[in-house]
Amino acid sequence: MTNLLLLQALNGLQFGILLFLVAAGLTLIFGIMDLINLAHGVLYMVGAYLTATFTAVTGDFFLGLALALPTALVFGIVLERLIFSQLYDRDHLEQVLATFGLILILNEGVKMIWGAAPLSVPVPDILSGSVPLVGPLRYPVFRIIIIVAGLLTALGLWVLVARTRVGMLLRAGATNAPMVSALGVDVKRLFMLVFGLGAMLAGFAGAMVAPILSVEPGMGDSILILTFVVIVIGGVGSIRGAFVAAILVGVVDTVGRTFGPIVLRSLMEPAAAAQTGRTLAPMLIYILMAVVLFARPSGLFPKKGAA
Amino acid sequence: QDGVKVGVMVTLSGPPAVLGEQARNGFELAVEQLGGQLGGIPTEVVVVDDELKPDVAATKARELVERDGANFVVGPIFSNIMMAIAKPVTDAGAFLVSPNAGTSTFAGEGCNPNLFVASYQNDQVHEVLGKYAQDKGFARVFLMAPNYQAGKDALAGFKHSYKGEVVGEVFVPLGQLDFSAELAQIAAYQPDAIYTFMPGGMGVNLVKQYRQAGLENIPFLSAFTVDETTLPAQQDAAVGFFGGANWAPDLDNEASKAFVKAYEEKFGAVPGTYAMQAYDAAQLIDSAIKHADGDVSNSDAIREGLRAADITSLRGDFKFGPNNYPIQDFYLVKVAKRDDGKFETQIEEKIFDDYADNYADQCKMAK
Amino acid sequence: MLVVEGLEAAYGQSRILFGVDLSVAAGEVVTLLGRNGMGKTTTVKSIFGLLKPTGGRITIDGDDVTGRPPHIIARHGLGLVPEGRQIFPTLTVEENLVATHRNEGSARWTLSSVYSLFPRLQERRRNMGNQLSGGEQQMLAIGRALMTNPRLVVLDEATEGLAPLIREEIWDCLKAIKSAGEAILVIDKNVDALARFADRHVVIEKGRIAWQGSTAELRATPDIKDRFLHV
Amino acid sequence: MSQSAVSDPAVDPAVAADARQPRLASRGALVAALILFAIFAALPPAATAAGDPFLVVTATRIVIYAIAALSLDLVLGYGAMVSFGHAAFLGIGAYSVAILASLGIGDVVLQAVVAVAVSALFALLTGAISLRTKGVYFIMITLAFGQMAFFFFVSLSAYGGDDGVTLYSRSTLLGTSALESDVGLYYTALVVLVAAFFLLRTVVASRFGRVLRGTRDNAVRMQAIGFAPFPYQLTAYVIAGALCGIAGVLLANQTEFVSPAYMTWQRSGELIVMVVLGGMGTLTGAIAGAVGYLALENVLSSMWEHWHLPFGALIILLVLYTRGGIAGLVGRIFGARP
Amino acid sequence: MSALLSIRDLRKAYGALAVTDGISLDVPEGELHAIIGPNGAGKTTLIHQLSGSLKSDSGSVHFAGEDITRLPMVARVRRGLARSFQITSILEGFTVLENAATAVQARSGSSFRFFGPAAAERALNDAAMETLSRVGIADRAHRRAGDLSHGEKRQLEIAIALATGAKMLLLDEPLAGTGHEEGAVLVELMRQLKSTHTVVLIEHDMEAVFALADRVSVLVYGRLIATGDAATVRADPEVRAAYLGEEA
Ligand SMILES: Nc1ncnc2c1ncn2[C@@H]1O[C@H](COP(=O)(O)OP(=O)(O)OP(=O)(O)O)[C@@H](O)[C@H]1O
Ligand SMILES: Nc1ncnc2c1ncn2[C@@H]1O[C@H](COP(=O)(O)OP(=O)(O)OP(=O)(O)O)[C@@H](O)[C@H]1O
Ligand SMILES: [Mg+2]
Ligand SMILES: [Mg+2]
Repeated sequence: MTNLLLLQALNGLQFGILLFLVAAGLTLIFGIMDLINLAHGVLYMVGAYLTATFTAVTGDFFLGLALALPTALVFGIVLERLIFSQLYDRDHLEQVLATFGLILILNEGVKMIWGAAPLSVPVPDILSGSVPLVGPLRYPVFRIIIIVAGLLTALGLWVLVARTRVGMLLRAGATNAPMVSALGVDVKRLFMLVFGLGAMLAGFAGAMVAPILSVEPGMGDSILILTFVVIVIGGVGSIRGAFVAAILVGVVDTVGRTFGPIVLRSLMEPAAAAQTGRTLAPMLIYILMAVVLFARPSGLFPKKGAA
Repeated sequence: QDGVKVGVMVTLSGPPAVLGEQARNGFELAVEQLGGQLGGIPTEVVVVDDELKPDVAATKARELVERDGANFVVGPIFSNIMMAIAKPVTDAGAFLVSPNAGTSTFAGEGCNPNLFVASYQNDQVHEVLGKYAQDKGFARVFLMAPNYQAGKDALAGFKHSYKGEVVGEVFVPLGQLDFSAELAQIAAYQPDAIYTFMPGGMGVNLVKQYRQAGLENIPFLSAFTVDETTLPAQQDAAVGFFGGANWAPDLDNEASKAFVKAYEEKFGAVPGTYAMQAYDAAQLIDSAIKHADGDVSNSDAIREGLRAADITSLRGDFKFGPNNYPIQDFYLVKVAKRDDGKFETQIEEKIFDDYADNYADQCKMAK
Repeated sequence: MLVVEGLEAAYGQSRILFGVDLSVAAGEVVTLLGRNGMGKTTTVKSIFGLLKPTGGRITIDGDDVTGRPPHIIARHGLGLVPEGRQIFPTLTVEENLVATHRNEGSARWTLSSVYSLFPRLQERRRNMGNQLSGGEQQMLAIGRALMTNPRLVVLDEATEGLAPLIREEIWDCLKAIKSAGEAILVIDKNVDALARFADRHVVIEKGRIAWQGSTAELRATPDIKDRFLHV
Repeated sequence: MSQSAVSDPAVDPAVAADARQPRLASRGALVAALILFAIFAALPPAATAAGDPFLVVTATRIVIYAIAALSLDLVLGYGAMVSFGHAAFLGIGAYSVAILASLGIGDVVLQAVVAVAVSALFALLTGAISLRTKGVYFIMITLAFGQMAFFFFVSLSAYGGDDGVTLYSRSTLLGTSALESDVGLYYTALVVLVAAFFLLRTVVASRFGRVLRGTRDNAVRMQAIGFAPFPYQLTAYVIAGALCGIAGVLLANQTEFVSPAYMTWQRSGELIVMVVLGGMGTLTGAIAGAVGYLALENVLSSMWEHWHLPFGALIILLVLYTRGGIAGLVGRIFGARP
Repeated sequence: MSALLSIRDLRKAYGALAVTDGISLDVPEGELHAIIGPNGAGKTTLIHQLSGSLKSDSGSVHFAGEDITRLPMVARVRRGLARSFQITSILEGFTVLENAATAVQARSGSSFRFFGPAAAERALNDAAMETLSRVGIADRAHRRAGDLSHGEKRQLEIAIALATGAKMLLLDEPLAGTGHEEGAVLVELMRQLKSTHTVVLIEHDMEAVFALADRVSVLVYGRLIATGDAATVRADPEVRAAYLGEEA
């Protein structure tokens, strides 16, 4: 029982890091550049599809990944030039509208190109299989890889944003782009590249989950909300916040889902407990978000200096 | 009015689109093989996407029958859409022939003379595996389904014919991605088998992760979790997993073999039950119109014709019960990799013979 | 080095500038005077490409930069201290300074030299931009512009909200900049203080140049002030 | 991205151009609305004449969503409160019909009263909590409450859970069966729409509305002159919720079916899209948005299986090449004329 | 005589930094009290604390005999204590007139009125127009406030504070950013205000300060180092060293 609890905590942690991995690109584009990009989910989907295709072609997951990433980067940059570059100085809701349109297009496009049936990305042989844990419990190797990837992404992002001049210029440009350019920095180019990077991160997430999740049209829509939940709970603009929030969501969801019923059963008779459990389980993360925002209206790590 | 108009309303957007496409393809294939005609009269088929939004579906359904004057509506895939369109379609005097959805709502007291289900009653498929688990003597079974109506019905259906111990009964949020938590529980319980109803993408996620978690030694019984629409994504991960169905591509009868061959040639994919049932739906309409000598305006004749179900169903024995739900055979199916590298479900053993659903007797069909 | 000819500008339909001519030679200090709402800031915005001119021509060291994006113009050696500070609220004081630091090599202005000009900024180096007092923000805006090591500094009401002492320091600093051979275009209401070291003065009235001349001429014709500045 | 005085990207030529522009704009909006209403009113006879009476059914759906969008525009457009859980009220309204009907209370007036009461209460509670937050945080916390409502009804097995419930007949209107006929239902919805429009129009122009708009513009300043935003914003939120509840009542009657699908976050998103598409903070825009969105969806989806493609493209083009949505576009076309 | 505003040992610290460090001050009815001091001395912070936009760590503020230390900003305004902002804060989307009218509305009757267009309320508009002309931007009445020039915005800033009808005004650098003519208008305005209002004025424009102030307090590093009439303060060597320099 207790080591099951531990395992579930571990699972929660793992799920949280997975969430962060998916949210990473958005922390950059939404958190730092302050662009509400609903299309993040579809970029993630495109990444998964690209990986699926290239893996199928090359017959090797890593080759597929290596090809998918630059493609996603270019794709992101093209989108930035065509659409997003004109959205930075727009009202948040106009960004919502435009990126909503993009969702429709990309979801449909993917369906036209790859068909509606879900695709398969086999786990690379070296990473397949699982390592033994306590008792009969085992842990899939690929999950460990995902955890590592998530941690590295988190670290990289944090350094980029908090420790480099690019990071400073990004934060400055997000609040007052004209002023930054008046001081001699080509904000347009900077934003273009960073947006590309964000798109690539989204694609990377898509690639990493492809072997464990179903690659299908619209796969990005449901995860989209989760990523926004994570970023908002953490405090918009804070990489650290997003990371902590992701873990929090992961753990609360996993542990709450599995042990909530048990707790409830100790409070009320089984039938009612089961019923309440069923009702509450899907609400968990939303309740969590509501509680956090009620206690801390600007998330766990409010952006310093935000006007 | 000469000629017949059929509206095919299935889900063509979002992840479940693949189911809708199979049904549409199956139906169109049938019409094509019948020489572009149903019941030997000019036939117009209108395909409509219900977008999986009940209110959209309701409006579009009315549009089909009231504006476009469709005599038949073939659809839908999902139960909640069925709930929304049954009334508008039948109220308008048209016939609703379901290629998949088979809610209990219209099987019992709610049965409706203009509503025919060409697939099955939802519970039946789950009962198949319940029965199998029972016969096989699995003492301890772990149950898992999404947390919504169909999920609850599924587990209820399984327990209807399984009397052993249920070690765990888990409802996961709809659209769940990561099953680590549930898999850990399963690993901890070490049941004799698990039974799950995990449609669409969730099924793909579960099967892949189940295999990766190294649980394949625990028998995987399921419904709508491993079928021809998800296998392309699950592939080897699903091989050896069990499902329940009223048909499988390898069913040994001429009509079926020909259908599978034709379908694969035309659409380059292995047909699943969705396609098969839509194909039969087309046959039913065809026979009904013939029965009414091509007079689609003669509802009573059409109704008789449908009831008679005078067709060679792809699944062999097929007839309608008093509630216009089918009476048919059900099989345990198992995922296998074919020599040509494609994946399909294959019949393992027959579980029910000429099986009717449990609601039929409550149906007092208003003539 | 900067030459503006027949500059016209507008916000949407409302025209603000009607053919402004003005020039700043290397090492020269020019003031831009005029009452509120006469077009001083608009002129500055247009020079920096923050507002696309609707007419006229702007050249820096001979090359035409009319309608070029701001960063190109800035890289021609222009540094801006904008009206209303415009410091970056989500950056610390220090980040505000280094983010757009340029010409590190031959750097005349470095973090340390700016800090020695405004010790107060050093005390507050970890504060976020919006956690500064009005005056401190003003100092930061000036320091930020200097950090780009410009050859022409443009100050739009740069002493607004500064304490007298600091104001004096700013004037001294500008003198120093001038003697270092760098040019200055300054908008400020402390005409008398400016007169102490400015070479030429340009008075703008309703979007047109109403008068320009040397400091001597300005002193010689006191009614200028009454007519255009109401001092 | 926040505006900055350096380049004033926000400055809309049309606005800067003319002092009395705002008032002009609102007059233009009124005219546009009246034209829309006239077209709506003339539709049923026209449709019958054109031999396509079914148009009325589609139009009813549009009118109902127009009401919902209108209610959202009050908070979103005038209060800068972007509610991402607005569809919850649609659902609450619809379920009040279903549940009351199952209890034998079949009159739409009673149902509407209950719908308004429950919606208002829900808005009061969730609004009071949500209003602690601002901007994106408000968007997300309202989403959270919307989702809770959604999952609550999903788990409501007594009413079919997510399968929903079929209504066996439409509601009566003060005992009459006026709503049974599509045209009857249509005109009822239209009357509600028109009434709602003029109600909200006066509200936003009133003292209350001014405070709301002022707070949207600069909350700190409003406090510094003596207005605490909270009560005003909360009131607006409640009004919007209640009105959207009525839309839900009508929706249930139109589809004769009720399910949680009416309150998904996607649905809330669509409502936002409608408002922004039409042009926020103009009321008329919200109506235009609903019309544009649904009509387009209706036409395109019947034309091509991959209709989402052109649909999405159109939306993007509209954002990129017009400011302020359809309303902005129209405004510019006519505003350009001397 | 009882002071209209009396401050006792008021403190505010950001971490280790004590920004206002035990300030005590009495401002009698009808006085124009100027507070001067170096940049970052804590003047604006003090205004924030008095107006209620910033919670004080300790100390008390009494207004018209009532302890308002814990009252929110809104309540203080309603009691007649209004402020202007050093960093311009206006309703950019409103017209200049509406900016002022909104402030007037705040003090005249309930704003929970849902019917009748506010823009058509003569009473509000007239009162608003009157304040606008007092600060000298009546001719901009129908402009969008966001489109004003910097100096014009500064003038509007004062107009709004004035329009609230408060009997005491906290003005944070009203002259900053205004040109000579406009500055002169405002100085004249404040001279008139002395008869009707009690004013706390923060300024770096010494000409204005010494021309207007009944009394002047000097704030340095969060402490009041001197309070007295213009002449004495001006003469105070400490003040010169810390703040004035050669000027004035
Ligand atoms: N963003 C804007 N949109 C429309 N009109 C504007 C805008 N900014 C300024 N104006 C108008 O343009 C004219 C000139 O403005 P500008 O800021 O250049 O004046 P200025 O000389 O800098 O005055 P100040 O000394 O107050 O800064 C003013 O009448 C102002 O109302
Ligand atoms: N949020 C904050 N966190 C930390 N320090 C702050 C914060 N806000 C202000 N300060 C510091 O408090 C000090 C006082 O600020 P204040 O605005 O009161 O100065 P002031 O007297 O108004 O100066 P000025 O004349 O330049 O306006 C400044 O040194 C500033 O750096
Ligand atoms: Mg200016
Ligand atoms: Mg200050």
